[in-house]
Amino acid sequence: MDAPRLTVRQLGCERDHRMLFEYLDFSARNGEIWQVTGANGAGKTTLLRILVGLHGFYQGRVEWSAPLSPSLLYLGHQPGVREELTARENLEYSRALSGQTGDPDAALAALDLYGFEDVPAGRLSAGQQRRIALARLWLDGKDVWILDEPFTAIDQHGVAALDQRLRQAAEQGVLVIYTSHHRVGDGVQRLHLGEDIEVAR
Amino acid sequence: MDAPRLTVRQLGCERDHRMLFEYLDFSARNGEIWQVTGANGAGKTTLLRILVGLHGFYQGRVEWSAPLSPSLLYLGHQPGVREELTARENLEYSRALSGQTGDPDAALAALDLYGFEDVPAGRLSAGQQRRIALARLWLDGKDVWILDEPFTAIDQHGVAALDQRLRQAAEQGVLVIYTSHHRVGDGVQRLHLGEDIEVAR
Amino acid sequence: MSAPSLGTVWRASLRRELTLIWRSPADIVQPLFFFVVVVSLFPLALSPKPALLALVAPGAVWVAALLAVMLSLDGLFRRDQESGALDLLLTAPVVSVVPVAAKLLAHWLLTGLPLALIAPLLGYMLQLPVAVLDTLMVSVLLGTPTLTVVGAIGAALTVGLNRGGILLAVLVLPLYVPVLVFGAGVVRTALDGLPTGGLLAVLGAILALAVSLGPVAVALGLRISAGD
Amino acid sequence: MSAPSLGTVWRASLRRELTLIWRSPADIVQPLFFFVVVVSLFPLALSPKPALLALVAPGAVWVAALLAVMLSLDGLFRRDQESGALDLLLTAPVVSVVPVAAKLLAHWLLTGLPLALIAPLLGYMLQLPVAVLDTLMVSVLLGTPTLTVVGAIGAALTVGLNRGGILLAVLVLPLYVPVLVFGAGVVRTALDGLPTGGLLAVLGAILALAVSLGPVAVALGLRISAGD
Amino acid sequence: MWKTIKRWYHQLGSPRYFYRFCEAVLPWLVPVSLALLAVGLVWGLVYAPVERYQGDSYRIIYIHVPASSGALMGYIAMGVAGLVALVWRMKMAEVMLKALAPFGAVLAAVSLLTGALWGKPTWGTYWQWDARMTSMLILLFLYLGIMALQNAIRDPRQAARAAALLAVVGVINVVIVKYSVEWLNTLHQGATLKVVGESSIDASMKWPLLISMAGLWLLYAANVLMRARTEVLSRERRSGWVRRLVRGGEA
Ligand code: HEM
Ligand SMILES: Nc1ncnc2c1ncn2[C@@H]1O[C@H](COP(=O)(O)OP(=O)(O)OP(=O)(O)O)[C@@H](O)[C@H]1O
Ligand SMILES: Nc1ncnc2c1ncn2[C@@H]1O[C@H](COP(=O)(O)OP(=O)(O)OP(=O)(O)O)[C@@H](O)[C@H]1O
Ligand SMILES: [Mg+2]
Ligand SMILES: [Mg+2]
Repeated sequence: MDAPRLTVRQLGCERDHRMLFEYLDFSARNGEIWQVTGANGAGKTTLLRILVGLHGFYQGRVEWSAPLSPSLLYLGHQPGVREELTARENLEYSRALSGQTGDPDAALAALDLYGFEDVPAGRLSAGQQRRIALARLWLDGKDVWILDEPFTAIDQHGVAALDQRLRQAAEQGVLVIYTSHHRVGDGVQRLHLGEDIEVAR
Repeated sequence: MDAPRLTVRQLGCERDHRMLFEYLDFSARNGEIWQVTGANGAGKTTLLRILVGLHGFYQGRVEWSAPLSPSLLYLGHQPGVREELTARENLEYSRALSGQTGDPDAALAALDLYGFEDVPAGRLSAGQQRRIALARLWLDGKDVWILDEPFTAIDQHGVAALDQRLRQAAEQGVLVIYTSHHRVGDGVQRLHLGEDIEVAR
Repeated sequence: MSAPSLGTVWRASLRRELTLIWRSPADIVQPLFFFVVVVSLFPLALSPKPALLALVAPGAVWVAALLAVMLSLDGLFRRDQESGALDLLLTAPVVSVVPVAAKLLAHWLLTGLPLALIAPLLGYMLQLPVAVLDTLMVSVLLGTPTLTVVGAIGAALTVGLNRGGILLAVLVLPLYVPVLVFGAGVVRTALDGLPTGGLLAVLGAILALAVSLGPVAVALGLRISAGD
Repeated sequence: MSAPSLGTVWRASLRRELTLIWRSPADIVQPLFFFVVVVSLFPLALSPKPALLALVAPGAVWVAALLAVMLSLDGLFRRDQESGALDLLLTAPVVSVVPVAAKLLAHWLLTGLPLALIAPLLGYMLQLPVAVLDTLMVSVLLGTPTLTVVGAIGAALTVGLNRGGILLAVLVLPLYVPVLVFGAGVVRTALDGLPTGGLLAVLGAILALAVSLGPVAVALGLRISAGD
Repeated sequence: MWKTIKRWYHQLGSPRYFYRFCEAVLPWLVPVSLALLAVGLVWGLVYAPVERYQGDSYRIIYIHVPASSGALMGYIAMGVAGLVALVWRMKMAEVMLKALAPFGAVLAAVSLLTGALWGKPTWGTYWQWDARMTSMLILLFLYLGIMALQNAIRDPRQAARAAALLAVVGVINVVIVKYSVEWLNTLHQGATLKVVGESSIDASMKWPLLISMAGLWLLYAANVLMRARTEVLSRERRSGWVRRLVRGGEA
């Protein structure tokens, strides 16, 4: 087996005088899918932000086997979609900024946004806005995907498509790390933050 | 059976060029519990705001058998709790403003906030902040309760206590109308907005 | 069922508003600080020649006070709206004018009043003769409540829109003109050694009008913003 | 894996920023309107004597321009931050200075530049002699980019804090002093009929400093605000 | 020499070592600074000779000059700490930055106040838009801005880094401000200041001035160390050494 792409050692983070997590240890390889779980406020978002380098106040070590930023596809809690821009403009900007390749229109079509390409995002529903952001997953050129709550606001049909896309990407050697309150699927590694209480939803 | 406290006739509401609901008809009596359900963006919050008189742009009729405002206990989507004030200060202000009676400290204690009365709300967790707002339900003097998502951010134990409190109030003649994505319980009337699709969570 | 007495609501509201501002002292200090900074910009932008400064001083102090009040109002209802406390206020079984008036009074006490108190110092720094400093203070004292009330109408109407302060500015500044004209006019008249009673009376009349009708307009503005 | 070329990012960013501002024209119109309103407050607050006005004009125009730029900056990064687009920018595989610089350029083109273009008109209204109007315009033209860049540092540091514009003002106004002093100084010097070349050169030097180091500081400020 | 500096840098960069350093230094730094200040002030305010042109009012110099220079030095130190914090991500620099601001702001205010009081008898007015006064006023504004920013940000580390950036930008600004107001707003009353020009000051006036200056600076240093110590304890409260300390052990 090849060396881990990501190695986390003794990771701890404090916010607002509260220790979110401490002594976190794990390593993840290309081709794996990881789901981060935990109650509201457990620190899932914070952990992802530490991994991508947006949050710098932590103890312990986070090591990527190769520079992260050229490989990274990060989707934050907020989808990063500006309401004034159309679906295509939004996607083309993020594509240029991150240096991805592939056809934006095809990606939008894959997310059922065919026909909505030129509508300002502000006039789309919340779910459709998130789909614009998710369309980046249908572009090429990134092999570490870090996704914060990718399934939020997406309907059942969309959830299935997205799940399938993640598995397909992992097969092609992408390391996928995402947070979600959904049930953890087969073949997905689980990283739980906080006490291990099953929370009813 | 006595006359309905609330009569809604042919109610329709349009927002953002989209008809949220149309030809809504129902009437509710004191002692009843109503749960409003529907997908995100279906218009639940909007409906409650119409009922309490905060949203005035609608068609149709909303009639209360007696003036609403002296009887009304309204809890919006946001809990109405200011972070700078302590739990007790928050509760005492809303008590004075709405003219409720009863002992604030006892109400806070009923919500497991004993010992947190003098902590600024900003230093409490999201769930605890919502509990401060919910404490108003343990004060007296109001017989129409309109609650927007009262169960959000509340843990299982709290949900049970709150559910029991709502039933107890209904027995004492309170009309309770609330929105929630939770399962509709026994003896609760359901008002569904939008198409009737079961959404997985 | 139960409705509270106006007195109870007034007292509870006033206590709450004062506590709120008191708990985040930055809200008091920052407008004051802004006022001082903007006034100090003038001698830097004009020349520091005392004779010229004294001529400009009434206008400079007044424009700065006006901007300070306006900017401080931007957040007047914002946090109440975001936290949902505004809906509480609008659905309460008392006319919302009472808690709104308490809010305005608290805001003026902790921002407008300090501005008035520090105005003479700034006037002095701008080389105003000591003899007119009291007129300056009185004019600011009479003018700031009007600024607060009128600006609050704008703040109420823009509370749901997160556009930053500039939309508020565009709405409110034109409405501030009368206060500015009379406020600065009083000080200029005093500088010329003429009697200021008449002008102060006009400022007082505007104040009375604003204080009596303003809170109603603010409450109405809040209702409109809530969606009614 | 794949990283884009700087040129691609620069072009894509600039196009996006211009489109964004273009789609909400209020963002262009409001600072301009604010500028005009504040300048027009001065003749009301001072006396409308032409001689006095002309003396005050350089300072008035400059103070108003400064406030207009500052207020317009309050929202510079806010919507990008709220929508999460800022995180996208900060995690992109290019130095974030490039998209940040594009943002600053777009902002200046659509707010600072219009201010400079309209400044002579306002100067004329304030009774400035026609001969110095071009100097006024050049000074505003040279000064506003610095105001944009320096103010953007403050906006970057306060982007996550919903305190309204007044905190930004408190941070940024003291930093604006040099631009104000030289900017208004140039016009005063021209009014006195003295040569302005030296002062304009200083203004240009400050501009060069701001433009070369500023975007780096802004990008750093954004990183800090994001939590790094 | 370079090695020693490097060792100090690394040792003081460690919170625990820094704490021990404070514990060792503060017990004598505070009394020494107060004593120096007392000697300097009493000597200057009571025993030093009366000045020829200004009479007794010149004695304000013994407060004014130490305070003014302290405020300037404090801001420059903040800029240096800010640069270190930003470039080398040194935690202790962040702590120092935060600790430097409050007393510096007080000194700037004292400088303005004493300057104003002094201005009345000498220039006939409390306030002039003289270059020095103006730049000190702006310095005070910059101090207050940094404190306001630190206050507004909840996370202490984030607050410190934000303040660091602002301080660095501010130092560049102070330099330009000083230059710019001197160039354009030259109202400076050179004559009065020349009374105590470089060498013309009498030894009997110079020594008390130097002593009170040293006293005030040391007092500033002590204040900074005290604030920094508290901040270090609060930041490191989860670490083993602070827990041991709280239980009454050794750091
Ligand atoms: C509020 C007004 C004033 C401010 C802000 C102010 C500020 C300063 C500053 C920043 C320094 C430099 C300290 C240093 O370089 O270490 C200084 C020094 C000094 N000031 Fe003031 N000053 C003010 C008023 C006055 C007045 C009215 C006088 C007396 C006429 C005066 C006399 C001096 C003298 C004699 C020195 C030391 C000489 C030197 O180091 O150049 N100052 N002041
Ligand atoms: N901007 C912030 N400033 C200070 N503390 C914060 C901030 N954001 C979050 N926190 C703190 O960090 C904790 C973890 O937040 P985080 O967003 O990582 O939780 P999460 O696990 O993603 O929760 P959720 O399931 O709601 O998305 C919160 O409980 C809060 O106390
Ligand atoms: N402030 C607003 N301005 C304009 N339109 C709005 C506003 N708020 C909501 N809407 C529109 O009204 C619709 C219904 O919103 P509402 O908040 O009533 O939904 P909801 O059923 O309460 O959803 P949720 O389950 O998310 O609480 C939204 O889809 C949106 O299009
Ligand atoms: Mg999260
Ligand atoms: Mg809702």
